[in-house]
Amino acid sequence: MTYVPYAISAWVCAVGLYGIVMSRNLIHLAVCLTVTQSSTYVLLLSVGYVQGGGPPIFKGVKLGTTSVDPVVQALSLTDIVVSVTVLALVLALALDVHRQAGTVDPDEIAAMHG
Amino acid sequence: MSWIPPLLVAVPLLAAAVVVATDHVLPRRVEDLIAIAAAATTCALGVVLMLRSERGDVIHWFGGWNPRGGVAIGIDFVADPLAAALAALVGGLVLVALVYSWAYLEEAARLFDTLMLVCCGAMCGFALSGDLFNMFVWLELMGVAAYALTGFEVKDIGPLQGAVNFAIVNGIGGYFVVIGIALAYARTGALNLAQIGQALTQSGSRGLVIVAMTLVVCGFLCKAAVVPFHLWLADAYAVAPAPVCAVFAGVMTDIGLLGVARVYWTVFDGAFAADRAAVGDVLLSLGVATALLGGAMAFLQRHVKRMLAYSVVCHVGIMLAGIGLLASEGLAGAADVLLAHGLLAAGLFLTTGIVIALFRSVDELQLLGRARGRPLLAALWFGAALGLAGPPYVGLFVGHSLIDDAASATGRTWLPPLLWIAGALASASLLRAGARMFLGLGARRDRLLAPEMKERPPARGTRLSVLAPVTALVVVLGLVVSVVPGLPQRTEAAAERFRDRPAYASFVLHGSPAVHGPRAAFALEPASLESILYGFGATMLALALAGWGLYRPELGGSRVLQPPARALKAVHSGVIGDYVMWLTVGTALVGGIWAVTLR
Amino acid sequence: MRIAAFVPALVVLFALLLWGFAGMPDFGHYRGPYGFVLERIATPERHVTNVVNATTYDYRGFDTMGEEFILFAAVTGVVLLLRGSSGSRRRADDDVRSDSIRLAGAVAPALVILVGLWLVAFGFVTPGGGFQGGIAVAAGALMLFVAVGYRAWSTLGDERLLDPIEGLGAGGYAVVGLAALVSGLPFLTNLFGPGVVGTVRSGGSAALLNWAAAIEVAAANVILTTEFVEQYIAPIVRRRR
Amino acid sequence: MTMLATLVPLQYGLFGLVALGAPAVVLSRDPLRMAVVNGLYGLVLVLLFVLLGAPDVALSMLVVTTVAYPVVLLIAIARSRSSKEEMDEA
Repeated sequence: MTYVPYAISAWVCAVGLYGIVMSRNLIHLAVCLTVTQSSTYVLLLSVGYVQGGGPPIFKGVKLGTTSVDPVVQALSLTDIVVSVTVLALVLALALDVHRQAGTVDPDEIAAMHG
Repeated sequence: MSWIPPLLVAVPLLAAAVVVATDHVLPRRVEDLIAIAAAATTCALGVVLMLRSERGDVIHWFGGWNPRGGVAIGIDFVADPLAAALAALVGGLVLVALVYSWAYLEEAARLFDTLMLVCCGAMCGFALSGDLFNMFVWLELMGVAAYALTGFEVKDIGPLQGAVNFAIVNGIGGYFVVIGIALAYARTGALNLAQIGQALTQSGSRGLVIVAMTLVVCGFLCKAAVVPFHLWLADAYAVAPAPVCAVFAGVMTDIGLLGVARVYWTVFDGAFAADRAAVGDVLLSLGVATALLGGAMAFLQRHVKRMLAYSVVCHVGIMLAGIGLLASEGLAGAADVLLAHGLLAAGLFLTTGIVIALFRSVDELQLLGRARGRPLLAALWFGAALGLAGPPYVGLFVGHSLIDDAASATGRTWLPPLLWIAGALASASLLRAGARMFLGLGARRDRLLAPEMKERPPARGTRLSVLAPVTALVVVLGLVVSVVPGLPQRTEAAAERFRDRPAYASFVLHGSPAVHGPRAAFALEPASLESILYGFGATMLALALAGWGLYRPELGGSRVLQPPARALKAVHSGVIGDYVMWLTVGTALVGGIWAVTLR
Repeated sequence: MRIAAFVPALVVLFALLLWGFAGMPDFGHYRGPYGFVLERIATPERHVTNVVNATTYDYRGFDTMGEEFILFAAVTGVVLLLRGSSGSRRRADDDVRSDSIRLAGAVAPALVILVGLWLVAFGFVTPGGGFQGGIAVAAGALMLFVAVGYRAWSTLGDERLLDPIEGLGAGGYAVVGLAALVSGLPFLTNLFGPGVVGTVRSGGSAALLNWAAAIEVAAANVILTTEFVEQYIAPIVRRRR
Repeated sequence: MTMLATLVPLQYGLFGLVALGAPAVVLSRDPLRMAVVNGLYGLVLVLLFVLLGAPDVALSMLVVTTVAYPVVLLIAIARSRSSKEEMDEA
């Protein structure tokens, strides 16, 4: 059982990649990208989890109480910002693509462009 | 502690913020000057840092959080001569690009300056960082700025498609890096490169280390555009404005290779000390495949910027092969190729920008003979293109010769001819295009070349009084790299230090400065006879291939060449789904091979 | 063809990931030194009770500087892509006429913005911080759009107002870092001492970084949403005319 | 913090939901439905992060899932559905 969280993160990563490769719509593809990235937060937070540990916030908690790892949480925060920015950029590009080509299907766009 | 390393990041980034904040107050030319001054400062600081670090590595712990008992609690920048030199090159090329664009781009210049400066700071940060997650942050920052710069010409579908493919492939590469970081962190509880390396040397669980290395290396190889992660590159570089391409081609691609070299020699080298060859052989094979495929694809293009893009792929392959030899001479060779190629490729893109501005086309066949009577442009073009082939003591020669030495020292005599031939192929395609454009030679049609693109490049500024000197400066600097006294010896000494993991670790974690030999003399050592012959041969081969390419349609042989050419083009389809498929295949392949050979 | 090559590769990659993950410590049994060292030193040395934010803005504050600039670059990129392609801004006449919406519109955004500011201010004490609070403030501003209509919104979302704020947020972070360097300390060194545990004044100059991040995040998100809303509004406005 | 310890079964339940949620998002063909499913997936992640002792990350994920993602996504979807003629007009 102690391995399940990691396996699930690998599963989410694979599912996201599958979605990206199969996607016929850039907006759909952008969301698949965020799903793939969500595997990284799940993995990071699972790595830093300590059984029976509380959050690494010592407001009203005695110092030295077992708590989960704070570093992975800081990393996940950065990772989430990256995911928002990438989503916004890819969607902005998708909107421009739609304006120029009238479609958001990557296959059609490639065919138009030659 | 030195105060220089953080400035290499802080100066360009702060300047970017200032340009945005004062946008509606200051006139545009003042903002341009702020940007240019920031890039110049970055370049100068890079040079100073390089000279300083030759006397011994320079470290800066951010926030003053020095390691405690060998545990790093903050983030560090470590400057060694190679990384500092790369940062100086970054600053220099961004400076050139900003000055060039001052005369070249008319609209949206504020956003252009801002994004270029952000990209500059991010590249410097990536080169200097001594922390694995911090490297990822700069990788992403570099990427975000670069995607937007690629899509700069938003009114056309080509740039948009190029930017989308660039963003998605590099984005996935970034996720792989994060998963690799999570693996390393889970095992070692550290993010500092030296500390992870130290812990991995002692710990078991090979599987985890192999997978972590696969993911981090493949993530960086996406940025470096190594086969099969290279497909996005031509789409993006063919469409970005010329000054942007100069920076992308000159340093941004290669910086992925620095990432590979850095993590290998600080983190994984200790864990795989017993089977280094198995790690190196994979990198070496990828490098050779990339060089040959890049050269061949360059030869099949008629869109000049796309051709240049594939020539970048080709040279990235040569550099990766040098790194894959896992020897100081090989790494030094890769660094010298990087320097010469960075300048020459930037010069070629800038020359192309002038051609676009004057003749409103980037198509070799359309431009047939139209650029005749432009002796300066022609000289720049042919000079840079020949320099890429590496005639004795010109351009890429010195880098190639160091790689040759490393290859023969490790008994891989088959390697140098392959790399020289690949470089000659890329050079030949550029010479062919130059002969058509500037001399009007060659056949009018060639069905072997990729079909013409529909887009028409927009009109550009044509202030040649600014554009030409800047371009000429870059090309000349690139050509003379091979005769800089003492350069090969000093890069080799720097490479030797770059590879010394135990010294790096004890310097970073315990502050014990490493002992370095005296600085190498400013002497000009003769290259080996083999290399001179190779260089001469490659130049002849490039000229011959260029001539053959010009008159090939009249000579026949299309029937033999057509099917493989078509197959190659079909792989480079422009469809993002295919690219991600190749990315997955590549990662699975690299990881699979390492899983079998290293376990 | 694509699937035929992709699925086997994906299976191999998945297997590799599982193999690699098997080498990690069991779930819930993490034993790395980095986080534990920080937990032990953050409260006594820095008087900060939220160790995650101590990590984000102090120990690894340099990462966060990169992160702020990622947001900054992305906003610049989105502005370039969307504004560059659709020309200049238009003003639409779509005043909101329902009184109840106006009332709700006056109260709700104020509440959300207050919550956002609270999240930022107490970031070093309880969960929250510049990023979370910044987005909440931006969300409050966005709700204002629903309440007051597009015309008023586009005054608020004016680039002449927002660009300097955004530049200030991102640049401010770098300036705080440089301030330490100028005083002869390493970049981003925490100045002003540790402050008082459990209050808004804990965290030293890392608290300034927290606020700089909040400004950057709020401005960036307002610009981002405005640019996207423009995309949505522009054709509707045109149709009505 | 024994409170979290008693929630271990819930943790695994949420991991299970994440495992099901990812394919549910990826396999939704219609972009609008995808946006909704993605929102639910995001909320599952928020709950999971709370139970993994990461309230800061959960809070970030919450504001991102409820504010940032939906705004940009819904507008992009609305725009990409408008016809080519309207686009030219705009």
